[in-house]
Order: sequence, then structure tokens, then C-alpha cells
Amino acid sequence: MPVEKSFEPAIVAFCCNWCTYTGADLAGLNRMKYPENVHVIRVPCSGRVNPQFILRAFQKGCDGVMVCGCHPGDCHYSTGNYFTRRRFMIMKRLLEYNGIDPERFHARWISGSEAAKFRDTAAEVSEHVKKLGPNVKYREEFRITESAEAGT
Amino acid sequence: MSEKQEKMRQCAEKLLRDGEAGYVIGWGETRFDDRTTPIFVEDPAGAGAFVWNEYAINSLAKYLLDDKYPDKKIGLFTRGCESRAINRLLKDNQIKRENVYLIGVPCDGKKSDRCTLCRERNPILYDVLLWTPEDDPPPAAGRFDRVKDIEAMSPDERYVYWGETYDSCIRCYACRNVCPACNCRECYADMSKTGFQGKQHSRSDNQIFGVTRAFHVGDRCIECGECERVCPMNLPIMGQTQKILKDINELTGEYECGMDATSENYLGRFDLDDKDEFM
Amino acid sequence: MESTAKSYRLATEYVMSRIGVELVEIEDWNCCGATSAHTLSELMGIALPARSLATAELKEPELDIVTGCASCYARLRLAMHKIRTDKAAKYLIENVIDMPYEARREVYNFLDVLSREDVTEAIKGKIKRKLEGLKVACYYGCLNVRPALITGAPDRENPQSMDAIIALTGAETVDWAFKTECCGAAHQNDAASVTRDLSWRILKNAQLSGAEVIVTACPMCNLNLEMRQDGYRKNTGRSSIPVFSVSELLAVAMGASARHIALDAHHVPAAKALAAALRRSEGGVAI
Amino acid sequence: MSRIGVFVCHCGTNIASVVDPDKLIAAARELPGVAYAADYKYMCSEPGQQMIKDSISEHGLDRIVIASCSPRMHETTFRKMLKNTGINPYMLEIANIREQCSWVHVDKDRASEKAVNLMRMAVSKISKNEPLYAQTIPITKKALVIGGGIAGIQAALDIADAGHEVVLLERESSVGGKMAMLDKTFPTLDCSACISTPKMVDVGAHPNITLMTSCEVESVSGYIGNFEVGIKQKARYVNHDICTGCGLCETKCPVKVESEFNLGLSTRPAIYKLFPQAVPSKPIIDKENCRLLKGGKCGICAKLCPLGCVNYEDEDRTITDNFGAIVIATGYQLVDWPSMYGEYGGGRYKDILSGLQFERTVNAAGPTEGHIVRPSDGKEPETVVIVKCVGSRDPNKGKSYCSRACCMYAAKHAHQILEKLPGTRVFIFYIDVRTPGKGYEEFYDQTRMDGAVYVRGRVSKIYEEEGQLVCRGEDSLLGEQVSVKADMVILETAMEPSPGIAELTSLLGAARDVNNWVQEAHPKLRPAETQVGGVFLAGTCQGPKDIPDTVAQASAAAAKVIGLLNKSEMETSPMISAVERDKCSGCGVCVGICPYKAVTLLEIDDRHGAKRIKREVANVNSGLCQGCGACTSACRTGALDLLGFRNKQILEEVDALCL
Repeated sequence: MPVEKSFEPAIVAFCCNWCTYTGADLAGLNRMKYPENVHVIRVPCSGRVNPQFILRAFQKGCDGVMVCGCHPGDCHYSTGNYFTRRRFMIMKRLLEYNGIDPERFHARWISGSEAAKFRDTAAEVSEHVKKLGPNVKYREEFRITESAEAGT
Repeated sequence: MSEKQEKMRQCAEKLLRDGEAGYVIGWGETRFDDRTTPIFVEDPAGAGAFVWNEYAINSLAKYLLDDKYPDKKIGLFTRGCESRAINRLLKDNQIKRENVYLIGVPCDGKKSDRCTLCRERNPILYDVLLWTPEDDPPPAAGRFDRVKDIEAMSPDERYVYWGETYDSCIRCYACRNVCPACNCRECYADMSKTGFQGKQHSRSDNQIFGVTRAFHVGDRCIECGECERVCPMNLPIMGQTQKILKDINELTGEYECGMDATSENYLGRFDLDDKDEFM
Repeated sequence: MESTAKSYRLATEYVMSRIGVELVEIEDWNCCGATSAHTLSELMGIALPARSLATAELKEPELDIVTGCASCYARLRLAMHKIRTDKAAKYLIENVIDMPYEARREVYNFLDVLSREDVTEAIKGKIKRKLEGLKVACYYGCLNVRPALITGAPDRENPQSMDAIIALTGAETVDWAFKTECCGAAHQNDAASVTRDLSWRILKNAQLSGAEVIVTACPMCNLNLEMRQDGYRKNTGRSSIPVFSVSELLAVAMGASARHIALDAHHVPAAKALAAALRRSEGGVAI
Repeated sequence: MSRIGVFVCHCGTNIASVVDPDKLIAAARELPGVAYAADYKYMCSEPGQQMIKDSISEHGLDRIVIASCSPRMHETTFRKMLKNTGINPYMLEIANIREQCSWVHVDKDRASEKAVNLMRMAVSKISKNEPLYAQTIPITKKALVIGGGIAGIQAALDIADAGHEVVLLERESSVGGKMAMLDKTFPTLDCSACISTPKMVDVGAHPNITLMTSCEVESVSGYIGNFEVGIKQKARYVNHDICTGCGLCETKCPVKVESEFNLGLSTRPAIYKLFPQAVPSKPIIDKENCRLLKGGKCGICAKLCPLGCVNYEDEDRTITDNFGAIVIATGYQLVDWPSMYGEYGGGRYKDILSGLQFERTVNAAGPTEGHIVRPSDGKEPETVVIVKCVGSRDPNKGKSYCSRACCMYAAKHAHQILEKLPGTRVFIFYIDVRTPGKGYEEFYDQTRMDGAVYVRGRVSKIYEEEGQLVCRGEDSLLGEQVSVKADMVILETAMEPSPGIAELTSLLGAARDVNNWVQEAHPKLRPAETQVGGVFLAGTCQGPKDIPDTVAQASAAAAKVIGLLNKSEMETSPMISAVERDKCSGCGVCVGICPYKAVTLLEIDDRHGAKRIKREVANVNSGLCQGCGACTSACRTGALDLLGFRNKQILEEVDALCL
């Protein structure tokens, strides 16, 4: 499938309210710069991120998905991210087993003070996904046609 | 064979006559020589309908969910696979142990693909054991051999493999209906407004169903193989749940489901020093 | 070991042969760089010991490595540790020494070997005479225990392994404070006054703690503590104190004669102190 | 059809200089459900808020999207604003187009495009919002204070003085804590006992305070306003209801063991009061050391007691009580320096004292009646070395943190030595001298004037030679090695949390930091609270501090408790998990996942066909649930959902991004 040179991926980042969302806000406060294609969805805890959200994102046309939360041990809700860790260690492997490119799905621990890490992660994921081109796997069919047309 | 069959019939008859059980679930004859069908016998006189041959293939445990609140105990012929399924249902708080009477029948392997990977022929859980346990056979192949084959492919090849698999899926949900780990009151796939599952018969929606089902049951799968047996399209779908089991085995060591009714499921607990790749 | 530590070598060979342990010298071994090499180049400081270890691994893949010198021990052990824990360093080092080195076997110091349960038992069985009442200060030296991350020594300040070994001979070990202080090591060549002060301090604390002799587990320590005693006597007005290697005391207790283990090669007259102890316990057995 | 109002904030030029508000307004007007869209320079300002309120009534809006700064900034502001309109405060979503858009992007077109995306996501989400209503829960008007040191005493007195019932729980047989062990307090040098014992007597006598000594917390359940706590009353073997505390029993006890209160510097009998001024002033029997309780023959104390208080059959009991609030005031202990500092002899030298041992030595009620003498030979020291930062500021050995109070009590110790033994030479080895406190710097200055010699450097080794302790170290100002022959050494060791803190915090569900101190809810703005609602913090359980800071924090915690207990009921956040019972199959996976024990299985009456049955379903306790949503992702059917962050709301956001 032809890929547009100026392909701008759509990336969604599920960020926990207490660490990563705060870190992303801090990145703003410090006027750090990262690509525009990363969109944050605020959730109370990374444990709130149902793996089905990720599937839905790929299906509806996201090219990359991030799940970010507090570092293990720092969860605002004390243990939420330990479940996140297990859940997504399994989910990431299952997605890859089903053909999703490893670079399209990322889980990261980013604390409220790690603005630079948020910026770097956003830039890194955006860069990788850009290289891979638009995601067609798991995408609803009419959307595949649509972006294929856009590519020609 | 007939001796064991006779024991089964006698046991069922006694249970029913003594009023110990309201009815007994087992296998019965069909019009075909190479088929049996699950039967439910209430009348002591009908116990002669139970058969025990190499075609007694269906796992019976899931039928317990159709009668979760029985007035009397339900008798159930129980092999290794049934007993692991019952542990599954007990752990998932779906049935009560006191509502079932488990008649242990050590299995000698039946004529089904699902039995070739069986590693637990003898019931783990029973109220009575009708004959001496069988030796477990050496497995025909490594537990995760076929998962390894798929893992060896490139991402694109894996996508095509599963994509083509799910292209054939007719979304009949037979795999779900027969699975002892699929014990929700209402399956997410049957709901219309959750947004989790599209209803189209498309590769995308079929695959979403496949992956979601795998994730829902993966850490609770007892590897009975019923999902593949009942699939009208013969799809190798246990390769999905086994992938999860393989990963759990690699991440935290020996992990097998349905061996008891108390162990917490992998995704329902955590260790502080779980492996972490998300630094 | 061939010259200034001749008695240490002879005694070690004597003890080991008695308990049936065979020592194999690493073929074509080279200097470990001791305390000097790593101050010039960190890589050299690791590559030098790594070369000897790689040679040993090649020629004697089934054997662990033991050294009787604290400094060698620290360097060899560090090389082993580095190879095991730092992939980049491993790559660099293997390039420098032009040999593969996987660090499959352990590096021990002589005290580790003597403290092994089977070895201790064997020694017990071979003790023929007791050094009853001999007051000994066990001097471990700094590098047999430090750095803790590399050596894994349980106690860097008040170690006990040598005390337990010496106790087998019937001698009495004193509790003193300088078990792991630096003796000055190679500074005797470039800054003799540093070594002098450091060594004297050790000698003094041993004497004040009631020791009649000092026992070491390193030829360099032994040398530094022994060679400075003329000045020590003149400067402090104290008497000199004999210094032995741990092997010598064991050998004597196992029955070795003074000639056997070259006890006369000591700077500070040594045989006398042992003879006195032997007399005390056995009523006049000559050494 | 919903009627959504979209309001775009310029934030001065913070947003408008990068993101084009006109584009947002134009895009918003195209979106389904949007009834009105407008922009303004400062939405959060009074006129901005008024503008939103006016538009609500003018255009009949029923939900509001504000594209502005982070919701962490002004979500509460705007929720409050909605309270006085017809709109439920939870019918509000904020698109973060400042921190996560205009401030982090440069390209104006693309930033505007992203802002449109973010706004569209918020509009989509809000289409699924529903009004949420806070619930109220009743409050038990009684507080539990755990720990009877000065922090616990102060907190208990403050709460009790405000008219609320307090249970003050102490593990030892007397309240008083570490402060009771001290001699004088810096910088004023008033006697510690003189200011703390009256308070101890007060808690013993206060009508609102129930003192429970020799007690430990065994179990905790419930939530803010409604805790149920199981308390273990350890066997005392002395009936405190009739004991008058005459002390006769102590006089003839044949057992002598090291006194905990005097830190091993003296002995005590097996039936004993912790110290003479103990509150309650009644003895207990130490069962580990009592000859009779260990199976031997004795019983002298029982024979001596004129009232027959001694009861060797006494047993541990569990008492259960209900509380509305809990204060943790469990304090500190000093690090076990001998296990950490082999170079200081590892505990082999008798004349090396910890700071607290010196406090007992110099205390007139202590084992030497206040005479500063060496434990080894009872002689007065001529030279004393004080070493600071032992175990603190030393990540290799002990703790990386500064223990805060040591600089001042080191100066105090030097002062006390110089005062009691004029002419003594006192050397203080230090890394830095930190004196942030009223009168602290002046006190330090005075100590130097008194004659204490401050040597900047760590002590590397202490060893005994010729009856003296040789302290070797570096004087880093001279750049030279120094060596001091001392007769006595005082190590000012670091504080660490008292033992059992891990068990207690896990019972309470409170968090601890990397050093095991109890974690405050916010390091600056909520220093006296834990993350667990209704559980508060006082004193050194939270981190090293001196007495004034401890007392201040205790009063702060008390004020929080009083504020809570003054209400008869309280509102809880409505953004919590909710169960759809029809869908729930009662598998219970959520129960194990909830960190607050908020989800339990509840048996309900139901029908199965024509049959009446009982079945179990998940049940969320709104008082306990903190709204993390972990249970919702584990629920396969989606029977559990998080209000305010419902599955469908989040999926709407995902969909909107991909449109």
C-alpha cells in the first residue's frame, strides 16, 4: 500500500491522572516540544485501561497506542499499576502474536515529574509509528479503503 | 469396556433411586455408531441409557451452568477434563460444590483430537471413583508446540495467519458456549451498546472477537480443547489462549488452570517483583 | 613467592600436600597489575588479571582459581565480576587480551579455601602439635575483603575466617582493631614514609592488644609489616614482633620443621616465638 | 438531543498565540449536539464564568465543554461554577489545549488541528455524560490515635479538648515515647520531663480520652468516618483496675534484665514500670523474663502485693471499637548503628554511646543520676568526640536522608558536657551544620563559644588503644587526616521509622515512601494526611523532625480530625465504580483487585425462571471506593463501570480522535 510522505499518524495515549497526565502537563509548563499527533486521554489510573480500549483504537484507525501510568510502587491507588503491568505484559504479547507490530503499542511508566520522559516517549513512539506507516491491521475495512485512496 | 459401562449405570441408578441426585448427566447412544450425545437421566429405570465407549467425547461440565440453582444434586460423570472444568466453575463462583455429585470415571482417551494433548485423564475432584485411575499417556506433542510455530513467523505473517483464520469465522459463538471459562451471565459479545464488539461479519470484527475472547479466558483456560472441537469451521482457536498460558509460564513459572478451585487467576493478583518491560 | 615470600610458598605447599589438595600453577601467568596498573588505565587494570584468568579457563576449564595474595585476589576477582556483569567491558577486554573469557569458574583467596568445611576438617586431622597460648593477631589485609561488592566478604571490619583457621593450631587470636587496615602496599617503593606510618600503626595496635605474633594472608602485607621493624623499634622503643603467613603456622602445627619451610628466611627472627609456644604445649618439642 | 456548549479560552496569549480559537469555534459549530460555541480571553475569570452562566440560560445548554488549561488546574473551579446553574457539575469536560497543545507545539496550523481533535474528543465524551450526585456517609464521632509519644499525646489532647472522644493507643506500658527519655530540649534547654510529664498526666486524666497501653492494632476495616479497629490488649499480668501503683512488687523481684528505657545502661526487674513517671503509673510483668511465667518457681510479687493485683493467668485480649478518624503517630527509633558501622567497632566498645544513651546518661533521673561518666569504668571523660550523621546522609551505609534533629542535639550534648564538666575537650565531627529553626543558629554559635571544636569531616575509624578510643578521620577544611584520642564517643545516629510500621500501614492501606516513612498525601499541601481518607499523620512516623515540628504537625492532624468529626455526615466523590447487577455473574475477580477492599460479594434475592433464588453479585462500598477503576478493566462483562469515566465515554473519545 502506498504511504504518503506526509503521513501523520494518529496516536492515542491513555494516561493516568496522577502521574503521566501530570507529567504531560509539566512538559507543557516547561514548554517542551513533541509531535502534535499524540493525543492524551485522561483516566484515573492505568488500571482503568481496559485492553478492549486498545483493540477499539486500532480498529477505529489509531496508528499507535500508548498506556502510561505511575511507576510500580508509586500508584496513587497503591496497587493499580501492578495489575496494569501484568495485564499489558500479556496483552502486548497477544497483540504481537496476532500480528500487530511491536512498535505500535507501548506501555510506559512516567511519573508526574518526568516531563522530559513524556516528551521523549511521545517523540519516540511518533517516530516509530511514522516509519511503519498507517496501520491497516484490525482496521475497519472501509477505513482501509479510505486511507488507501488518500495515499494514491 | 462393558464392565465399566455397567458400573456407571449401576452407580447412576443407585443415586437416582436413593434420591441422592435429581438427575445424572452422562453420554447416551445416537443413531450413529460413531457418535454419542450428552443425556440427562431422571428416572432410575433409565440409567441403562448411559454408554461408555471411545466416542464419549463431549465434556459435560458446562451443562451445570444451565441449572445453577438445582433443588437436588446433579450427578455428573467426571473425567480429568470435566473435573478441571468444575474447578474452573467453582473458582469463578458459578456453581456450589454441594450441588453436584461427581462420579469419577478415569478416562482411557477418546477418539477426538482434543484428547491427543490431554495430560490429565483422571478426575482431580470426585465424590466416588468407579475404577482405578488410568496412566496418563505421554503427550503427543509439546504443550505449546503450535504456539511456538506461530511465534516464529513475522508480524505480517502472523497477521495473515490469524486474519485468514478469522475470515472463516461465522461468529456462531459455539466456542464460547462450550467453554467452562466463559461463564458470564451475559457475554460482552452479545451486548449491543458497549462499543467493545462490532457486529459486522468482517475480518476486523471477527479478529477483535477472537483476541478479546482469548484475553477474557486466557489466564483461566483449562486447555480442554472443547472450543476447537465444537468449531464448525475447524479453526485452531485454542492457539490464542495457549499463547497467553505460555507467556504466563514464561513470566512466572509453572502455571496451569483448573487444578484446584482456590488458586487466584494470574490477572487477578500480582507480585511486587513481577517482570517489567515497561520501564 | 619464589624470593621474598619463600617461606609462605613452602609452607603453603606443605599444608596443601598434607591435606591432599593439588595446586596447579597457571601456565604463562602474568602480573595482575596489583595496586598500580588501574591507577594508570582502568582497562589495563582489568585486562591484565583477565588474561591470566582466560589462560586458566583455556588450559584448566574445570579448576577454580586461588591466590595467596590480597592484591592479586582483588584484581582477579574484579576481572571475574566485570566479565560477568558488564557486557561492554567483556567485549573490550576480550579484544585486548585476544582470548575469550567467560568467567565460568570462581576466584578465591587462600583464606576462602582454608575456610571450606572439608578443608577445615582435613586440616584438623593433620594437626600434630599445638601452639598453645601463642597470642596471634590475624591480619587480613584490606584487599582480601574489599570492595565488598566484589569480594562478597560478610564483614569488612572484623572478619573471622582467619581467626577460625588459626584457632585450629591451638593458638589464641586476639581481638584487635586493625585486621583490615591498609599496610601501604606498593607505596613502599614510591612513598616509603606512607607505608612506614601505616605499617607501624598496625604493629603497634597488635602489640597493644596483646599479640605476640602477627599472621598475614598476603606476601605483600607480610613484607611491609616485617621489613619496617628496625625503624619501628628505634622510633617507638617497642620490641619487634614476628610476622608469619597463615600457612606457616598451619605447617608448623602439622609438624613441619623450620628448615622445611625456610623459617630462617624471615627478617624478624621468627622461630623463637613458635618454639616457645610449642614448648608450652608439649613440654619441649623442638621445632 | 443534548445541547452542548463549547467555550474556548485564549488564556491571554498562552493559548491564542498558537491555537486559533476561531478554528475551534467553527469546528465546534459543525459537531452534532453542539448548541452554542464561544470564546473568551480568560474563561476562569469572573466575567468568563458569568459568560458561561449566561449562555446556559440563554441557549438552554445541558452540558459544557471548556477548551482551556489542564483539568487539573480548573476542573474544580468550573464544577463549582456549575453548582449554581441548572447543570449538574459533572456535566463538564475540559479539553486540555494549553499544557498539552499550545505550550508544547510550535506549528500553528497543526496545533490548531490538534486542539480541534482534543475539543472534539471532549464533545464526544460529554455526549455520554450523566449527572452524578455525591452520596453522604455517617461519621462515628470518635478518634483513634496510634502511638503515645509527644505527637500522639498532643493530637489526642487537641481532639479531646474540642469535645470528641479519643482512644490513645500505646504499645509500651506507658505513654511518653522518646521525649520522656530526653534530658533537656534545644535550644531553650528546658527540661524535657518538666514539659512532657504534665501532658502525660493530662491524657491520663482527660474525661474524653481513653488510654490504652500495652496495646497494638490487630485489624482495620471500614473507611473514613466508619473504621472498625481490632485492638490487641497484651497481657499485663497486673490488674490495673485495682493496682495503686505503690511499687512494692518491684522491690523484691529476683530478675534483673537490661532496662529498655535506659537503653541497656541499667537494669530493671521483671515486674516493672517503664520509668518512674509512667502514665498509667502501674507496673506490668514482662513475660519473657518473669521467672514464674517462664515455668520456674517464684510468685514473690503476688505475695507482696497488698491488693492481690498480680494475675499470672492473664491473657491477650482483642477489643473491637469503631472510629471516625485515625491518627498515626508511631514515631521513630534510632538506626542500629553497630550492624552498620563495623569501622566504629560494631558495638564492641562500651564507651561509644548513641545520642539517646547519652540523653539517659546526662538525665538526672537516669542510671548515673546525671553524672557524665564512662560506662566502662565510671570515670569522667576528659575528651569527648561527637560524631554526627551516623547512618544518615550516607546512602552506602544507611539512609540517604538528613535526620534533621541531630545537628541541634549534637550541639546540645556538647553544651551539656561543657556545662557539667568544665575543661572537657569536645570535638564534633560534622558534614554540615544545619540549624534552620528559631534560636537554633544562636544556640550553635553559643556552643562553639563554650569551647566545642567543630571538625568538618567524617570519622573513618574508631578503635580502642591503651584504654582510649582513637577516632580517626579527615578534617576536610585542613585537608588532613586527624586522629583524636577520646575517652567517650557519642554517635548522633539517624532516625528511622519505628518497627511494625509496615504492618500497621498495610492494615490501614496507607503508603510508605522509599525509606519506609509513612507517605503524606501531598508533600506540601497535605502534610498531615495519608492518601487514605480519614487516616492522618503526626510526628516522626512521617519523617525525621524535632519536637516543635512534631507538636505542630500533631495539632495540624488534630485540626483535620476535628474538622471531620464536627460533621455529622460527609459527602463522597460520586466518580466511583458502579455495578450493573443484571450483568454481574458474581465471579469475584474484582474483589481481589480492589486496593481498598471496597468491592465485596453480596447475596441478593433474584429469580431464575420461576424460581426464587439467592445469588452473589459484586457490591461497591461508596465510602471505600476511591474511583481508580481497576475493577472495571478486570470485569469481562462490563458489569462494573466507572462513573465519570465510563467505558462508553472513553470509547467515544477514542472514536472521535479517529474520525
